[in-house]
Amino acid sequence: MLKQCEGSHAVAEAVALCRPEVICAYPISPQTHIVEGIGEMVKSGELKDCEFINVESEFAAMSVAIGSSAAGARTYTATASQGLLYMVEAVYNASGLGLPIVMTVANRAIGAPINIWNDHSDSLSQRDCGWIQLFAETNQEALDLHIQAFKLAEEVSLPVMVCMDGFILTHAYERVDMPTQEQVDAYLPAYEPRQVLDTAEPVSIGAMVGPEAFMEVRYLAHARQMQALERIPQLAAEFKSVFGREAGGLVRPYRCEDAETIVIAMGSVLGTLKDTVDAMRDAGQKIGVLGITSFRPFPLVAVAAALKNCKRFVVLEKSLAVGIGGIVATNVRMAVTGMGLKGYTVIAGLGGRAITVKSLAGMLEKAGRDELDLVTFLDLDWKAVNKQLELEKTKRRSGPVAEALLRHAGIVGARNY
Amino acid sequence: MSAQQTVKFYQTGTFTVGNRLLAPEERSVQANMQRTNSINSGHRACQGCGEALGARYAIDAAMNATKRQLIAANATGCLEVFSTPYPETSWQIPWIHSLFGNTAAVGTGIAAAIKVKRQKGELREDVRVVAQGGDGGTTDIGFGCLSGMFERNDDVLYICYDNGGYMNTGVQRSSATPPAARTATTMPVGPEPGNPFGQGKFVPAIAMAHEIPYVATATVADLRDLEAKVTKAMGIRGARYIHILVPCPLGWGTASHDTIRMARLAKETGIFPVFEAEHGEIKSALAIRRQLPVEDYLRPQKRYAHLFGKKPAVDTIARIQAIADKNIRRYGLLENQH
Amino acid sequence: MFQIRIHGRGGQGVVTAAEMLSIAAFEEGRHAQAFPSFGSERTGAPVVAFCRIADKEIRLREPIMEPDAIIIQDPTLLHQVDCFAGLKQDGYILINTTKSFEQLGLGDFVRDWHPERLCTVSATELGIKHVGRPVPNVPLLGGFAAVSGLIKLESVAKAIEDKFGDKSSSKVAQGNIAAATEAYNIVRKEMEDAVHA
Amino acid sequence: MDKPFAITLNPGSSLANHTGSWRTARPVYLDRLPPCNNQCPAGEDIQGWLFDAESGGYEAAWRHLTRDNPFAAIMGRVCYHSCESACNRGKIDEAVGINSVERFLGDEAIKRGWKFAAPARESGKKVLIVGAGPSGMSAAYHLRRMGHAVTVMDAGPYMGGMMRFGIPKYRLPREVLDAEMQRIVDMGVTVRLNSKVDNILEQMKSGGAGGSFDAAFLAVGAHIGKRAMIPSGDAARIVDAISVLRSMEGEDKPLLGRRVVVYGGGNTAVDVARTVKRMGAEPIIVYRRTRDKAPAHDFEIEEALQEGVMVKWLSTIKQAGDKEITIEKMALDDKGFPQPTGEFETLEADSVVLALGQDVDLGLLNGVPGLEVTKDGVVKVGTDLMTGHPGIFAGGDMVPAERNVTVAVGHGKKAARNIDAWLRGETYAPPPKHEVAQFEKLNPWYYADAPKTVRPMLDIIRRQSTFDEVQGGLDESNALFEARRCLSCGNCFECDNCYGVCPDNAVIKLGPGKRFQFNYDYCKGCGVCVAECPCGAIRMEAEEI
Repeated sequence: MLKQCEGSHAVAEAVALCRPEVICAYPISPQTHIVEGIGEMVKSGELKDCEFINVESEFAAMSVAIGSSAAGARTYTATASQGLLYMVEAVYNASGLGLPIVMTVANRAIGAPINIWNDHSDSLSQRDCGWIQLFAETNQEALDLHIQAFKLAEEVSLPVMVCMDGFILTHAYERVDMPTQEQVDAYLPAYEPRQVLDTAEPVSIGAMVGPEAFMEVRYLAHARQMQALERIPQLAAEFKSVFGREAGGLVRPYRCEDAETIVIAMGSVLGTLKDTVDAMRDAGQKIGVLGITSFRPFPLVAVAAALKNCKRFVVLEKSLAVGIGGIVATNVRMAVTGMGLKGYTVIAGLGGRAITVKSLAGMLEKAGRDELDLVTFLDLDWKAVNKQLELEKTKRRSGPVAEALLRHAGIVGARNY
Repeated sequence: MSAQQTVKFYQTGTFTVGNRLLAPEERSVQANMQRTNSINSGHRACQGCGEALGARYAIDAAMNATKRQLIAANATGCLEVFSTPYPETSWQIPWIHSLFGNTAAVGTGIAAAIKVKRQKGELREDVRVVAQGGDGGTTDIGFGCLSGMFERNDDVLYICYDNGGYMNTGVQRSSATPPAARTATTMPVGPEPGNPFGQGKFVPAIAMAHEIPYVATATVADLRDLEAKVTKAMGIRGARYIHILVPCPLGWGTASHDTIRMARLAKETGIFPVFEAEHGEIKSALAIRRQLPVEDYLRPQKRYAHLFGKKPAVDTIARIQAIADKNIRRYGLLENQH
Repeated sequence: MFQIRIHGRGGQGVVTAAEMLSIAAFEEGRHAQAFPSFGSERTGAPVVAFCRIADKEIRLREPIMEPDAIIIQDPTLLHQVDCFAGLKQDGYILINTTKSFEQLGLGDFVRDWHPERLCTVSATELGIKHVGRPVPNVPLLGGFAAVSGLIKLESVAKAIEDKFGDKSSSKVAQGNIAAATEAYNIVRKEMEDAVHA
Repeated sequence: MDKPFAITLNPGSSLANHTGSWRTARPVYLDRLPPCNNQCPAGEDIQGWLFDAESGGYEAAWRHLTRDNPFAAIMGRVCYHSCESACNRGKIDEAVGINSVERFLGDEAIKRGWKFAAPARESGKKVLIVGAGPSGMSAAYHLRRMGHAVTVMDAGPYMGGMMRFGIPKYRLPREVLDAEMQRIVDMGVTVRLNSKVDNILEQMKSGGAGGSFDAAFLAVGAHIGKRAMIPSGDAARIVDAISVLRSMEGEDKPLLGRRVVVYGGGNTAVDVARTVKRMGAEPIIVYRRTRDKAPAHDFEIEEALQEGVMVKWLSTIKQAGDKEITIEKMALDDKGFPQPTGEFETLEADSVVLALGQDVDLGLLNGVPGLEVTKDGVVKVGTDLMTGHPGIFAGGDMVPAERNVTVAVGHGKKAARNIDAWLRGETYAPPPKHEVAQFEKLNPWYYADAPKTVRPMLDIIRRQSTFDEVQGGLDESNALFEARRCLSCGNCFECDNCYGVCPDNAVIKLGPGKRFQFNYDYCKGCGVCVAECPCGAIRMEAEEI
């Protein structure tokens, strides 16, 4: 059924359709509307046979999720930013134990300086934690990916993060096609755990593993992600057969066939990019977009295949590997090893900085002329940065950077709209 | 009246593990030939480990009380390390180890799962949950999750095996380390040797402040009392907390055969008050049977050896005695003596 | 694609207004995208929300920098924020005020614009009158339906029911619909007056 | 369950890890000798029968007790229970009232009519026992149980010997004595009373129905009162204590007058004084040393004093006259010996009873080859209680030993075991004694606080005027309580402590009555079981290198 609603609400409803049994919630912007929505459904009785637990921290949220998942319950939680970092130890534990928890990450920057707006620093900081990470381009896809995520997680016995851009998607009202319970039930079977805490068949879960077997355990985690790499496209295909629309998969090329320049990105910025590319195509430029839906496992082969005919690629990413540049870019470069392509890393949209068509077009045109720096910071206020660097050179106690920049930019508190 | 039943048997009363003259239903769980041995032989605990003993006492009792419908979550620490090194586990019950600081929350999750499964009719048995950890995993790193589990009144019995320090990592100080005790991070040097006075926390009292249905303390020296408390706790719904003193021969510097004796001395000196509370109110205390000065408790422990050098630290011992005296007053440990 | 930017203060239902606008457009079978300025602003602070309406899927996620229409829920903002930044020439402006554009000091700014696209309505009063609370957002939507002609008043009513129908009694929804309707009529009148002036 | 590799493990799989290899010392179960058993002259397994009694198995307890001593009811009255002095419980609160429980069991046996079984098999050997006192009847009992044909001959008219003629009724009611004697007769022991044996060798030859006796046990006791040279007038009435006590059993009660001086400080002196008190006289004990030096048991002196018996300590009789005696005050020297002071005093006295000890009538041994007599006038015996003459054994008061009923009963058992072996041409080798379970080996924490039960005492008026039994017995609940006060020193009583306290579950419980076993596959040798064994029945032993 088509409806116009907030992204968070769409996700909440989709999660409810997946018949979750335990949901742990700790509030953090911009994830709050999702768990609020589910909480209300549980409390009103709309979502039956589900425990909704208001925990005291994200660490507890993931820990409760570990307990309930190990006890055989389909378990869901959501977080973002600092919250994800606060639960990191448990995040690694959940994947190490192979517990198929599904978690929404409403992507948001990480402080300091504290910043509640969107970028991908949070989930990308967890790229090696063993979780599967799927990125949604639209609210429709966010909704659909959650349904796929439960199925994928439970099949391969690994936890899945569904990443959606904080505010940009979570707080955006747009049209979604909400599936029926029958459709979801047809697609998603009941959870049958690989291991479970059962008094009839007691096991010890979470043994201490020494050097004699630890490598093997880690390899098996990797092998399971490799299995997921195979399953993700299949699950997307199965999804299409039940729901009648495209969602998920590993990568999504757009106008890449004859493209000389391909810009690669994840999440909601793909929409803006597509508009930009359409305009540039209209102006005669051979340019395409490659969206990466599955960041973990990383689809090396699919990315390489999509880029095989281009001349250059630009990775536009909302994260910064401080000291080297891009995170996604590094992964993409591994995919195209030996293909002789020119590659550019563009860091954009950090901490909610708007990514505009105008800036994108300018940057891509430069890229098309191979005039782009290898690592580019889109719309960076060089004046402010240089001034601060100058100040630091001359003055030992130069004061807090963020505040200095704000002062310099003449921005105090509110934004200038 | 304590949780412990007074058994009229004059040879050994209620003090021994078993008692061939008691009716079978009045005997301790540990006396039973069919006890579950929830944590079985072959574990790698030190000789005379109080925690291994306390864990079997408590979990066997909980197994008995729940008709073997029990799942345990276990914090990182000695108990976890010595019981489940790959490829062997000593646990005979469904058991999970997640992290050091999240055990109470894992327990909450299991309890939530069970509740839903029972609602849905997928689970017939009334499966109950125990979460357990050492003092480090409970009073320090796991304290946030513990407090959360308490305030939500989740249906979990949390058991803390308190040996007064981080023994697993080589005897460092925890917030349960007693004053003056030597640990690797509170060495007996400087003007105030050992762990400083005026620090630390007594989590049973904090648990009581959450007004949870049941809080109790126990030691491995009073098996029947311990079993009675675990049994009582398993008969109650909601958050429950039992704090068990488990001497550590390694960390305390005591002989391996003195484990139970040390626990007994802790109780008989008043250093460790044994009591139970319901909804934030103290309901009973296990009376001191033969009161002893704290010195009797301190002297056999190498962690207090600096108090008994050439020139005994009389003042420090007196300060520790004052702590015991305060416990005795606060919990009425000399009232209702037999 | 038609882009609307709504200015107001925290607590005035700015974000809700954008969302309802998108619902109204959705009700007419169009694609719509509403989103807030993603701030952590508290009650009273200046707030912005956006709405795009189009006949095909909206992929663009950038903030609306060149709106086709501006709704100003609180005229006191005019002195604090550049509310009209990027507004297209001959764009639509709807202000919650009892004053005229001239009285607000905007006479020069809109001197050559289509006068029927420049409307004011005392939405706060309408809110008090029909809903009992000084919330201007819904009456302004009614006014916007009138001034823009982009959406029908009935669609606004449907959006109102969608937002308020479930939660509170339909009395709230009915009050809001009445307020929106009155604002719609006031603006229609204003537009006619402007054209005939 | 398709379990994930390594992180998820099968339950209890740690059994593959044999932690017993960590051990440098191992716990071992053992039985130590309880101090009570060690102390008992009759060799009773006191802890053993208390164990049975603790569970209310009184008949089992009585049968356990009578394996060593057939006279539970008698012992429960007249034994001086030195076991209780040795009892470790005395170091906690008060000794277990072993004697009172023994009496309860003995009385219970009489009340319920419990009998001894006749031997399953007859040995075909014949043993003559001379003397139907405690030693002789004890030997008769044991020998009979071993299947031998036993004939007891006694010069007196009743069975019991000194138990009848030396112990007043108020301490040992005669129906109790008779019952326990008769029970032995009922086993098939022939008792010939009023049959003095004048010559043992002849008597053995003459045999009886089945030919000569194969062995003999002499237990004639010591019945001849020692005399002291006291200057006295013709009219002075001086008798010996044994005669007085013996005459109490006959029709003719002794005529001693109102003021009776009893000379001596032993139990017999006290018995006589308390006896004559009950006959209405005014006894006064004269003893040359102090109360604490007196050989009589202090509790008997105390009871006598309570009953109104007078005592002159540190006094000797210098002269006895018709109606009065002269005594001299004594003083103890540095070594504790009494020395005359030259101070004299006159006491009114209708008679003087000498209670200075007894001698043995050794007439029946005249002409027995190899037999030797000590300078004290008793028969020399080996550790096997055999006299210098093969096949003739002796015990009780007539051999060098402490003279009391319990010792005599013990001799009877010991003699029986040796005679039995001798009859088979063997030497009896007693099993090696276990080490004594000292108090230090126990962990007394585990014993509940339970003070000793006080036995009821007869009221003082009746004690002064009747021969009713002074000390009452325990009722069942009291007896059970008292039995359960036993610490079971050195002997596992299945308290399950070791089973419970082992941090490694390395103790196997074998089930009721079967005790426990260590599982050395897992025992790490921490020693907690040893430290927490209440009764000291486990010991650590170093592992062999």
